[in-house]
Amino acid sequence: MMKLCPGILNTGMFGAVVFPYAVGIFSLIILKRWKRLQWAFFFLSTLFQLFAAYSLFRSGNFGSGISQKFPFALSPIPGLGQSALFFQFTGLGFIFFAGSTIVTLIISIFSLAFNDRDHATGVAPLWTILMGANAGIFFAGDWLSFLISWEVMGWTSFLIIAHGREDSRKAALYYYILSLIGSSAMLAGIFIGVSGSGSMAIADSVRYFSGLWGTRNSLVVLSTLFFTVAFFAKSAVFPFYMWPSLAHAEAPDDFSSFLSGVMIKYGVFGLIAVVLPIYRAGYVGPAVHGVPLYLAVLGWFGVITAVLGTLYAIKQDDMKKLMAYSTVSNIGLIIAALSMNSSLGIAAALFHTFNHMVFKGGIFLSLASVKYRTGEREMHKLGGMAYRMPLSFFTFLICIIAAAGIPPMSGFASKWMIYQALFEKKMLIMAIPAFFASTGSFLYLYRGLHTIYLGQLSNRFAKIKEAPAPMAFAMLIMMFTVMLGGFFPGLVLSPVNSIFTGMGFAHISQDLFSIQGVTTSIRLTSIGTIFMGSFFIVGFLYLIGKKREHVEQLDTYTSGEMPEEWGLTEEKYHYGMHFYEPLEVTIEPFLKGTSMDSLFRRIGYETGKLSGTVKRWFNTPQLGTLVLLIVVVLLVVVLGR
Amino acid sequence: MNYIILFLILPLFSAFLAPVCSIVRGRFGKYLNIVVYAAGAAGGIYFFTVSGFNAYSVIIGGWKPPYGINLYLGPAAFGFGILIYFIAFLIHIYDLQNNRPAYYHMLFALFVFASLGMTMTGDLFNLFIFIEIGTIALLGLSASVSPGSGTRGALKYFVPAALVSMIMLAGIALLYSSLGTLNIAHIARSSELNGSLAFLLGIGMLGIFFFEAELFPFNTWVPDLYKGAPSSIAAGVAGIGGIAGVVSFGRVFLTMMAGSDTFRFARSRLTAVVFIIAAASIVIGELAALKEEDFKKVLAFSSVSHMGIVVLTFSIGGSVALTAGLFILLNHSVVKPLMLMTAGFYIKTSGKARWREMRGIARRYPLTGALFVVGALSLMGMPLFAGFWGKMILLKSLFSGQGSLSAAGQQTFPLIGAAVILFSVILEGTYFMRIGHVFFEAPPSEDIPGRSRRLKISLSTAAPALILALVVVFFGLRPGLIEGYLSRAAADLINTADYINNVLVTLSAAGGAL
Amino acid sequence: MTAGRKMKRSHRVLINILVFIVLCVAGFLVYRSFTDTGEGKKLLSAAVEDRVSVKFSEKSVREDTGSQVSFGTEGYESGSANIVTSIVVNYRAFDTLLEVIILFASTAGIAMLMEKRKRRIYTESSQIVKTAVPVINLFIYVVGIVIILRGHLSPGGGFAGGAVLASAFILTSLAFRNTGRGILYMVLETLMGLGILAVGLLGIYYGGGFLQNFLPTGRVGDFFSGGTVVILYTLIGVKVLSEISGISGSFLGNLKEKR
Amino acid sequence: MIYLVLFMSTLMVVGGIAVLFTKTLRAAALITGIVSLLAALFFVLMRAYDVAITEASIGAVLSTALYFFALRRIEEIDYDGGKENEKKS
Amino acid sequence: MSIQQLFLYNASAILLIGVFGILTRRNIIKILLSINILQTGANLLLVALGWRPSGIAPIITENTGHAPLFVDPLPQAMVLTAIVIAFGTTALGLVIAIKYYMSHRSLETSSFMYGKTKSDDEEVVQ
Repeated sequence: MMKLCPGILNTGMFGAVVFPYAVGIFSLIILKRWKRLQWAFFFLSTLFQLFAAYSLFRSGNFGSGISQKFPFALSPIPGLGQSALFFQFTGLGFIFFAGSTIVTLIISIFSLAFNDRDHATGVAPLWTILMGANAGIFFAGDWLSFLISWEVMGWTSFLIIAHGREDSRKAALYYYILSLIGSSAMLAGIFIGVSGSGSMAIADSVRYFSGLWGTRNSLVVLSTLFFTVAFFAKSAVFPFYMWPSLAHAEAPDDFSSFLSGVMIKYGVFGLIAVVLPIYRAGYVGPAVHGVPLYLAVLGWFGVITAVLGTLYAIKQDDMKKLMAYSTVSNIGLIIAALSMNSSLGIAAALFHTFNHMVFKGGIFLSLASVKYRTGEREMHKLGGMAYRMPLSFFTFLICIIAAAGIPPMSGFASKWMIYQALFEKKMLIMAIPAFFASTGSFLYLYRGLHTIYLGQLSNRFAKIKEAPAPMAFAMLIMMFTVMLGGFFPGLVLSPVNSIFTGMGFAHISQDLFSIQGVTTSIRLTSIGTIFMGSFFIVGFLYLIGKKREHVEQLDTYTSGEMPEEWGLTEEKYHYGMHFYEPLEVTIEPFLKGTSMDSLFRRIGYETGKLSGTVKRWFNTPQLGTLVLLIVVVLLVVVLGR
Repeated sequence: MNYIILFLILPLFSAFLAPVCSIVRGRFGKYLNIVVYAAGAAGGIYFFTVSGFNAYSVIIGGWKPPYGINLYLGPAAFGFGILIYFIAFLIHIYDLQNNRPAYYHMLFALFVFASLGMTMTGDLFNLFIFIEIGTIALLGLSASVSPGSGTRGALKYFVPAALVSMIMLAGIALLYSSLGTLNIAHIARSSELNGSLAFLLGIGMLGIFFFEAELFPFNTWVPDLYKGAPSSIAAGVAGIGGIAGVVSFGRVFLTMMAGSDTFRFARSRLTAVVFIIAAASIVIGELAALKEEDFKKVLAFSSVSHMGIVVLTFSIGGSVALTAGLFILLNHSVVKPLMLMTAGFYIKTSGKARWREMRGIARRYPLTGALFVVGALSLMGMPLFAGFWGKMILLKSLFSGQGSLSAAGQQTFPLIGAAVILFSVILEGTYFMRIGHVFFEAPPSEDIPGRSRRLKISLSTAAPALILALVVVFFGLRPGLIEGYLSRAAADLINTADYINNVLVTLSAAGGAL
Repeated sequence: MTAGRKMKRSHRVLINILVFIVLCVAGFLVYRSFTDTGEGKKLLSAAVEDRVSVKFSEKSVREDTGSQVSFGTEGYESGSANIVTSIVVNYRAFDTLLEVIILFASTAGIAMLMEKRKRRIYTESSQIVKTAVPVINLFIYVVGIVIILRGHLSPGGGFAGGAVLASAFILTSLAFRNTGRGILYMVLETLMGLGILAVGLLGIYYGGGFLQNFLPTGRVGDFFSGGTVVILYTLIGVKVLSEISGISGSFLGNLKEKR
Repeated sequence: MIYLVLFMSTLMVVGGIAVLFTKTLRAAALITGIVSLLAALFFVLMRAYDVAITEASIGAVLSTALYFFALRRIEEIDYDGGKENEKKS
Repeated sequence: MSIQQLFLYNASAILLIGVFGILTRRNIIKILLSINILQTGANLLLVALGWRPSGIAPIITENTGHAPLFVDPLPQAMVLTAIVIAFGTTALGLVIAIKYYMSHRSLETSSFMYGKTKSDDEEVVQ
């Protein structure tokens, strides 16, 4: 295979980072007129990244990372030290890079057809640049390149989410302010580490922090707190769990699939790469069942996120918001797993991360194709799409089976591993809400399935067709990837196992078909075949059963009365209205109590008021009376010492 | 080599000639100015290379420094003088589109002259007169176009300027009476002042620099002047005046007060005052810009906070921090004229003053919109642009806690400064991204501002902003090219012993040449 | 119809009192810092003998003559008997150049900002004034020219003389309601400014610094002493005259041309 | 000598305060001129003859004259009744 | 007290009066007058700091003996400059005040508040 890829693909990490930048800037400047061509270039650069990933896979050994300096070093900054701007090849980064590249490639196939004349959004060049930043984040060997990629990712994604629509401004700003807060906190942590270790390399900072245990615990906890804030803000963990519901909903439909599949995982990567190693080697301090207290708190934050995400998702009516909240709850599970800081936990986190990339990408793709055809986002306006768009329906079905953690799809294995990881550390109290979250996911997923795809087809959409061929093809690939991950967990877990040597973890015992947990081991292929057999039986029963008859949507149990006379329109009368009303009523006060959203809005409001007050100071009629007062007060204060 | 004084007094020729020549030919003044600025930049580069990138002391009237007046052309004065000429050149090219009276060009030339003089003079009273020239020229310019807010801004500038300048004059008098000299190097060399007297004099003299550098309590004039003055003048204030204020501030504060033994008993207190004022102006500028509706006022507030960041590095001390400060100053004085040119064009096109009412204007003029976004990202310190490196170096030096002054009693300053700067990054990103998005978002109806009277972007409008944006991106991609020079300039400002030696011993003995 | 809200009287009084108190505190601080008995130099601790200006009154900046300058001797670095003049025009001539530029700038700003006045309320001045003013002016001219030309020997100089002459112009314009041609003033200013620059550059040309004296410094007390002092002071005088006349002209506001 | 100085300085201080608290602007301008004349006398006492001449001619006479001209202009604006304002905007 | 102290006290009193006027007056012309007084005080301070007891004017004449006690000439030169600067700034400030009165019909600093006059808020200065 290496014979096949030409030499340009052997530029390795550097090429994987810089090539998309170049292509993006090129298509931003040159191809302003031809939008379709921009999407083609986006696809090509992602393909190139995939090839680069393959060549890296062939060349690099996962254990000890190889490092690569920039071919043209930006002329050095004495203030920042010479050890700036190099790439480090780590197995962890590679796994994330490979997964994100595969998913993005599928999405880009989808986007090729999705961005036609009347759905076109000119975000392709920015997205291309973002892919470069994506690779840079995963390959960064020093803080400088990490920061550059991180910030570029931040503002490009802001511009994409906003993509020049007024109603998306609020969402994009919300997202961007949160990520600015995060990156500011991260800068603080980074420079504490850099000034301590004296070099810009990430590994040195980690080593420096983990060397401080026992002497300056508070400093370490403080700086890890800074990092955690940054990564939580990016991954929408508990205090920051609202932005996906806005950003995912308002972003372009194909991009929200990328947003929910790939971008929200950067925080997970950061936590595994930066925070967890600090808490392993020579940790001195309070611990819960062998888990450092700080990580236990992290895990609790993850669980709270999972529960809250589930509850919020249940009461959504907008389908993209619903899926956004389900993403939040999955991220919560991942955080809970990796905060165990054991090999099983991290394996579970990575496995679930990869699966979530795939199936959430697939879900959003099918939603995008529905919205592509119907143009509707509220679920109570849809219904019965399965009859018109069967392939989207099947994609959605497979993916939500995976998302709900039902065998044989991939989600089951990873969720099972997550529980195993929790059990391993005896975190039963933490496991219960996790169970609740993943069972609660049945509710909202079923709501999505039923309200969008099943049920009665409204007359407005009687004529619509299946999504165009490339979109269908992309969804098909997603579907098969989900199944593959479900039947053969080893495909993901063996690379994960092989990176553990580099990270200094113990291996987990698994093979291509089965996983060994702490309590039991499961053999997924057999489970899969059993479930498939039961599916076929059910399908057979469905075929031989009595066919149901089709009626109009309004022609139901109102026994001849005309609901319109009561002011019931077709939408109000839709079965998707207030799907879980009793449940919503029950959980409403709880959600009100725990809403971070209102808190943040309050903070913003107060800041606005403060700024108004400050601004008025500049118009003081008494020319600078205040000036002298302030200066003299300063004088007195300082002279008084 | 004595003709190096031409680097300073070139604008005087255009200032003297512009009114008379405009009798002959109406548009003569502006072309004359453009030629003079280009010649000044070229000559500056020439002299800088000839003097071997070293310090050079111009001795006026042939009287050696403690007695006569001398101009000290170190790396700081040279480099930033060239930058001043460059920015003035671009601003005038931008100004070609609208015809100004000849006096306007003359006053602008005088403003440039005063700014140059402030960066390079070595004599306190001389510095005072330069500041006065700049004040008067700026007053005339800012009130020249708008009868309403222009005169308001001019008045708000005028009265505090007179106050602080007179206080500075009194301070100079007291300093002269107690040390018997006016020369900065000579003052820095003489024996210690009494602590409280030194503190008083320090406050009295730093007041006018706080005023010039748009720092917190002294900056009621900033928003009104930016709004009321024509955009080119606002660009001049942001770029040229900012450079002049900060460099002369550094000369007086770092070289004369912080670095020398003369003010030793008051050094830590003066540093504390500078730090407090700088931090306060950062916070206040960002907060005020958050709610501001008027486009040019937003830019004014953001420049307040950026000058605060630059001066903060003075109070931190240490060559690395100062290098970062000068980097941020460079970025600011290149980007702010760029954004103000864009603002002027948009305001002219849309006929509106508030940024909310310019919705979607960047879709009509994508080039200027992209330039605005580049400027905003660079001001926020986003990577691939020049501002990023300044922010990085500054944060590193702050967290590593190094710095001569911070060692002198205030260890907490760097951390507070870092917190303030990170906070300012958040707010700045918020409002700049908001504005940029409003510019780029699709208007609800088809009434894009400027649809009615669609202006073509003339080359003279687009080219200067484009050049400035290219400078920003270039320094963002290859910062090392400028960083070495900036560290030299920082050393030039910080290193008092070398300054005294150059001015009083070697250069004056050699009659000016090095 | 004043814009903005009027402050209540009580507030105004309050602000006055507040500022007064603050100023008292400031004054007390200043006084304390002056009479502070710490170590280090204090106010007026540099006697006149140890200031740099001693070199000026001894005329021994270049080479140390050591002795005081006495009247009628020659061969000094700056020959003007009036030491203030020698400082203003010779030792610190650059300050003077800048100061002339300040007047220039304010003249330009005023001419740019001030419009022609719409309506002029004046009564034709009486015959007595019209006859008296030229006589007075003649006297003023003489005085001013003498002040300018003897600036290096006796008190006075370019600024004072120029101001005196300008007052004559103002008298004329008030009496005859005619402030002359602004363009004339402008050309005068320009020429004088260029002249000053030219003198300065000639100093460089004759192998010195900018604004360096290149003429022989005669005997102290002679008219032809002090080298370029007379030339510079004459230029400055005319420049100040034209500038102040221009300023007052544009205040009186019936200049013919305006740029 | 010292009594003369005391007397003049009291005069100056009183004049300065009077400038601030007089109602009519013309009187204030006039008093300012007087104050700077007193300052010129002070300069004479301090053996600064050049300064005294300059202060007397520029500070005392010309500045006061400028104030009177300016006040005249402002009154004329009221007479004109806002024509220039409309012309501007 | 010595005469020099008296000079200094006088000068600083005038300075403080000027500052007080700048900070409390609400009429622009009054503020300009206070600025003038402030400048006069600064000049007085300068010359008073250069004064020496029984010093003579720094002019060499026949009857200045061989070792004359000149008062310090340098502050006088500086004051010469400062007076002219004061004149220029005063004139410019007056012109700006006139223009302000043209557009606002008011010399009160309370008219500096924004938001009260819509004309200034809306005014477009490109």
